[in-house]
Amino acid sequence: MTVVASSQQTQEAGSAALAEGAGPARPIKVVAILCNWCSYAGADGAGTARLVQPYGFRVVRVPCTGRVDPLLVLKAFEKGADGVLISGCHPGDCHYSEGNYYARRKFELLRRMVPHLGIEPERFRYTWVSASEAARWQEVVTTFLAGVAALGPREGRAL
Amino acid sequence: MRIGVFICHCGTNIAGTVDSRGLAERAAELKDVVHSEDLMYTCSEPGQAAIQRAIKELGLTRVVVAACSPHMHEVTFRRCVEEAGLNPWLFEMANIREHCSWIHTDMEKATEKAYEIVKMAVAKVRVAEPLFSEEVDVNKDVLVIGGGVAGIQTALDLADAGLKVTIVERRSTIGGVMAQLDKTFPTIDCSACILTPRMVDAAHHENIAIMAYSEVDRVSGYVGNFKVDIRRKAAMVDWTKCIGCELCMQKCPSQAPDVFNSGLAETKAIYIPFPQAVPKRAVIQTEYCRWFQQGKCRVCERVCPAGAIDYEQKEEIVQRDFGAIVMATGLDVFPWQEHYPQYGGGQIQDVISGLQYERMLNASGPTGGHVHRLSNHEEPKTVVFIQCVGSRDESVGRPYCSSVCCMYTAKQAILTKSHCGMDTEVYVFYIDIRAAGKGYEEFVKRAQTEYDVKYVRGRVSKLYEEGGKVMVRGVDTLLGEQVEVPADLVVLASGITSADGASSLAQTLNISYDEYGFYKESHPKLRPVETNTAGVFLAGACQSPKDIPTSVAQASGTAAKVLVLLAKDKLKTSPLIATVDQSRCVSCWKCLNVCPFSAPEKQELRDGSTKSHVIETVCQGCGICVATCPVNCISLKGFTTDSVIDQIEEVLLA
Amino acid sequence: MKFLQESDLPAFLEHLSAEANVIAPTDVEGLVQFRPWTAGTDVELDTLLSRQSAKEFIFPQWEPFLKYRYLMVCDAKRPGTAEEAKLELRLTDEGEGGGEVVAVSDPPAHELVMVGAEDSATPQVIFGLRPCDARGFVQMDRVFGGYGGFYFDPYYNSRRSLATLLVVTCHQPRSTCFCRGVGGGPAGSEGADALFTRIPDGFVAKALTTKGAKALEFPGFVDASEAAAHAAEEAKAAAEEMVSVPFELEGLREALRASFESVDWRELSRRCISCGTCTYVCPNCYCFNVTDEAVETQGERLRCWDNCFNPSYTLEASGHNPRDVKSNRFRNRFNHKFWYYPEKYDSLLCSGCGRCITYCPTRIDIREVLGVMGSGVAESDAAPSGRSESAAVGEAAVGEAAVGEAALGEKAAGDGEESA
Amino acid sequence: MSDRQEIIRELAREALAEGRVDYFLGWGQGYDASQNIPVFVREVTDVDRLQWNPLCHHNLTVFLKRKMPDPPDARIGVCVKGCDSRTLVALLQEGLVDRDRLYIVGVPCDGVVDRRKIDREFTGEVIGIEFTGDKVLARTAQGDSKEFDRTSLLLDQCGGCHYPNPRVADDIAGDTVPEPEGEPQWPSLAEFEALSPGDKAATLAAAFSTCIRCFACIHVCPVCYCWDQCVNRSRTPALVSQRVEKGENLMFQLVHMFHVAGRCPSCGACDRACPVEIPLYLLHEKMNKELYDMLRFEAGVDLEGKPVLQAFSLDDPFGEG
Repeated sequence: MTVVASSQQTQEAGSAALAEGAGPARPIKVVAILCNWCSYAGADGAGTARLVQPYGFRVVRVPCTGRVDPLLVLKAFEKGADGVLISGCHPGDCHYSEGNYYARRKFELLRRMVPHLGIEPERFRYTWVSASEAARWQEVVTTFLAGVAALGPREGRAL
Repeated sequence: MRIGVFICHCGTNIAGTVDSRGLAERAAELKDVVHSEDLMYTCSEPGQAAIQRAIKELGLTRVVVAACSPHMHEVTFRRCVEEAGLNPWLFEMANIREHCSWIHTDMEKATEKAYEIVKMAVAKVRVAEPLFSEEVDVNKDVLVIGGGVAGIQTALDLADAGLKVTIVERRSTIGGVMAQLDKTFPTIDCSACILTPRMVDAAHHENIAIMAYSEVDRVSGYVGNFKVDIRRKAAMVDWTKCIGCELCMQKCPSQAPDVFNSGLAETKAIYIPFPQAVPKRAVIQTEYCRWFQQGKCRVCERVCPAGAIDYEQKEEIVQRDFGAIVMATGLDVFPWQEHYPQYGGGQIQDVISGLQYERMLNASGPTGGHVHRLSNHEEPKTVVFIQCVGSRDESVGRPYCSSVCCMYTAKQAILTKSHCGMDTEVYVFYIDIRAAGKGYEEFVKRAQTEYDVKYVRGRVSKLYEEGGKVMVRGVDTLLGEQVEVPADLVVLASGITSADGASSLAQTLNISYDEYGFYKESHPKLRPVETNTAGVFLAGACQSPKDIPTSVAQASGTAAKVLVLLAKDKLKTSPLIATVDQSRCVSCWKCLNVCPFSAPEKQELRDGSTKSHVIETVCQGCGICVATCPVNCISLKGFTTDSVIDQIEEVLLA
Repeated sequence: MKFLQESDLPAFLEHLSAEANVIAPTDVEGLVQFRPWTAGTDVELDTLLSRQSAKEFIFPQWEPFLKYRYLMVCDAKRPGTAEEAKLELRLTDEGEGGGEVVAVSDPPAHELVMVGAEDSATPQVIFGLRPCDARGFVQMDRVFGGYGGFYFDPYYNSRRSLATLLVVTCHQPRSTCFCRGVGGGPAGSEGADALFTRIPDGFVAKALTTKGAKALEFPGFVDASEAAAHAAEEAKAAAEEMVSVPFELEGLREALRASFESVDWRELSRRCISCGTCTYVCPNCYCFNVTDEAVETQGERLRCWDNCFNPSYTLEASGHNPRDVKSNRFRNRFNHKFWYYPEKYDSLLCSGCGRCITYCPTRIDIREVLGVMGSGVAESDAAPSGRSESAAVGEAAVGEAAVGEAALGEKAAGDGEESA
Repeated sequence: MSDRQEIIRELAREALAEGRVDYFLGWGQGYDASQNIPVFVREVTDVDRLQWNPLCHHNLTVFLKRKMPDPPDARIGVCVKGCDSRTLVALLQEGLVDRDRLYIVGVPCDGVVDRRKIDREFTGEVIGIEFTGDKVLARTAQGDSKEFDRTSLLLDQCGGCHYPNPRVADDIAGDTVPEPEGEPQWPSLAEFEALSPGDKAATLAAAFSTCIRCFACIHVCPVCYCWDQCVNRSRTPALVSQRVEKGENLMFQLVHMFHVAGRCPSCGACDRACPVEIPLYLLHEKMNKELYDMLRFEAGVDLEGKPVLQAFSLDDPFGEG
């Protein structure tokens, strides 16, 4: 294995972002993949309740977290996502009864691999938000984006 | 490709924070977008008319509406574009209200975000394909698993509506737990008197077939077309000949525990559970039969006037097809002996369960309705009831309320007085009284006032024998002091647990169940009698503890839902399902391993190869197989991997 | 005959960089590869052979050669019926802009934007090639260069014509070298614009072409002394001695023809794992695949390296593959190099570098293969599929057009891979 | 060592003579005495080509997977080391090989020598390697030679090996070797794991920029079986581009990694097959380390097991509530 020192660029971008807090060079882009039955509805609920949320995330709706191949998440990073957030039904509440159980194993493995690929752990999170947990969705998306914003846009990446 | 984009103001709900007009102008510049306009209320009649006009006049081939959540109006708009001659699946919704205008305040940023949300929707609709529903024939026969009061009720309702119903009951008679009960609360009318006529109705109904002493082994197929293997257990008696005269039962020399009387008495190795059994047919319990154990006897064979005894009888598998399946597998009594050593763990003779007491109270029960202590057969002077044994008790892993104990305890307390006289001391130790039901609260009040039943609020910590009594030590939390009652008889309000084997049956049917083995409804509020497996329904206590009225009510509700399903001759399936590109399938069968609904099957092709094939009508469209297939040759219609990647691409385009 | 001090090499390369990209073998953590040279990087010449030849700088592993986007999309209620299919033609502007929409009767199904060949071509000087690598280019030139009136490839040739090959003769041939067995040698000059030979204190260099002469117009070069020239000749001769001739070329082509159906192909290919290592490290292999990559409805057509061990090699759009089992694909590599290609171009398609032997995960040895197959007619083979391959002879040169069509068709149809 | 070789030859001889197998698959010498290759023996007279020594690194089970047996229904005798046997178990778990057609000879293993470690010790070309006891003597074409301790040359993964003995076999070639106690270790990961995110990214970027997409890593992998349908070759979905660039190359390998997740016993074949020496173990070992940490799961250790990502448990000990 050849250890290569990280580019100056990376450190500067990182520290700059940290210095300015949530004011990085370009706005961060976070992909949020939500299951149709729980989390998407939960996000709807947050909207209905007018719960203010950060701007930097875009929602992709899928039927179930069980449908999300970890490779899709990696593809999002490869295409330049600054963060990826996945949310589904709480274990046991899956509309398809088992989808999120499979997802839980895959994403836990992914969560542990992401930092290994040189991507800060704060840039990936999987969680569960039910249709009734509007406030929880607001909390989840706000804290996640704060974490990503603190790191700033991704630079000098392998993936 | 000609895409039309329609941006909704939703009054000020969207336009208040998002510049809908400006958005419409920018959307017009998007690739393949040939028309873009903003509308005040897109879902309104004029709004929909505008969409349909644009489709017809401008020849739009795909439509995007940027408005509220698809959960709100997707169906509305799909219908709208379909009426205008477009395939409904060439429509996409951009949620710029719940996911944008309502959660943001800065007009400029919100508008920018809304624009990207629209871009994503356009990207998705651009790669969308026309989708079509399948239509399949429906088999109108119904299988009801379990012949308790819920199963009987569903079966009768469906049969009266003209459907052919088969009841499969694993015991040798239908009737379930209700048949074991003496009286019912709050009316104190005789349980058997209500139930047995319904049992007979079921037996004689031209549309109902009862398969008693049988179990469901295998279920394949899908809603409208289930194939079921039913295992007819070997009764060692030819039921086509048996006339239920009970002669064999009288002459049989071998004793066996009497399950129907919950162990209070003994019955014979060959037996009929109770006089009103339906069907009234004898069964040999081979494990207790002298002939089967020691190879001599054959008394029953000699005495049987019908020559029905058949020691060679084998169990048989019967295959039947059904369009729908109703789970009515009922309940079991919580096995308190294993979990409550502090209550003697079953070693103290005069500590019995509520169901045993029911049998004792019953005129046709083992004691002929005479209440007595099991230790010395004397009539008890002091009877103590302890509630929540195996209910609302984390320590035994049963946090839930069994919902019937409060009421049947009150009933049994009252009956105790009428059986043993008003001078009998009756105590009830309780946590709370749960009497939410028509006439329930009044009933409990009567027990306390008219019958002078002493209700003590508190848990009993210990039962032990002393001087021929059962000492009941507990605490009265209202007085805040220790109490100790020397009792002659202690009745535990043992709670309700799921029927033995419920979870393995659930796996056979591919329905989900909770940690206690109760079956899971599709939605606790809105789909309480459906399961997540299309065509499988729930009735009675198999879903959660229920009393008789609730079970019967739900049973009829379930019947109605089954009728709704089977009223149609053909079923339309959702087009949002997985499909296999068999030319790329490598036959690794991972999809079969992970599908919760057994939708994928092995299919032999003409070239002799075997590839995966998804049964359209079984697939629920979750996409677990899609995320599992290593070659990605399974795609989920409406949510293809490329459409997801394209949306992500749109988000990340600088 | 010129002479360059070893110490002047960096200055020489610096001089060359003024007008061209300089490519030279460099050592990154023990992995020696040809990489763009920049001042300060050491040129690694002690290692005889780089991991791959410098092939990729003339014939890159992948390159786009056209952009396209679909305009005809069938959006019928029932897809596929003509009157319901909506056709349109868009003005060709690459921007997001919608452009003007005109419905026409018979529009093209897609618009194409060719990627000009010259776009990707810049002057290059490749220094430190071994004679076998240089010969590799000569052999590829025949395929892409319109030799004998066959296909002329603008992309390859635009780069090739702007490339100068400065060859350094071999000092220490490996046991796997067999250049002499295929008509070359450790000091061969075929394809070289200038030939360098290392002697203790520097290089003796000889320009062989005008390009080479131009390259050597560097003040650092002085006329080589008698001694230096002599030392160089000795070094060459010594190297020559070290290279063996492992198999007999005489009659090899006939022998391969005779043993086409031989069961030996199955035996020899058993330990092959069907990867493409041998062909990707080979200085001569040139098979490529044409594939379309689209985002939504527009994309690029890429040409990428392919190899005859790839299970989808020569897979036809119909789904049929004339080389449907491993042994057939395996056979193709050797037959192509020593039978099909020679038949067409009067030369071999192997310059004997031996990389395929050293880097094969299971060390399949081309010398052994040709030894066995060249040894005469072997017993004929029943299974597996013994379909004749003659139709596929020279497939690489004739395949592109057909493949191009197929690629578009395929994309519309969903998925598939074609090989040229 | 050599007695194991004798037993292997004897077992092969019997199996072929009795016609129990169509061919016998073992290890043998390559084009020189420093090279080891898979050997397919069809005739009793050829069994002496079979070898056993610390160079026998090939995981021969790759020749059992789909499309490899020739003819497809061939009855095959095969030698497996401990790690090889785990890939075989993984294949059997998924029904991807037919046990009835296999005659499995298990070879207890004392560790395999890393050929690259030897090459790094010389400037010349290594053409001969001999083993005497725990000593290894290597010599080059140029005439230099050096002696090493075998243990100093072992593959890194052999250090963490917990299963030196075969998990499944019909016959065992000689006595089994002692199995290490305690938790599995992944020493080779420590250095990389200690890096900062930026350095990790830079290191991977450099490593994967050299990938040439030859598919050696994938085709040499015994539990990879998609062949021409591999999603890495496919255009739909557009998961991996044919553009050979560092990001896409890493994606290419991540596809492999996730597809063997829960099935990969880290036999290291991919790592050894890579012609441009990309440290693939960094990904695959890490994946297995994490799966072990998550679920105490190790692939291919028991025939009844199930690939861990094709299953779940209601109470998996992770994930937010």
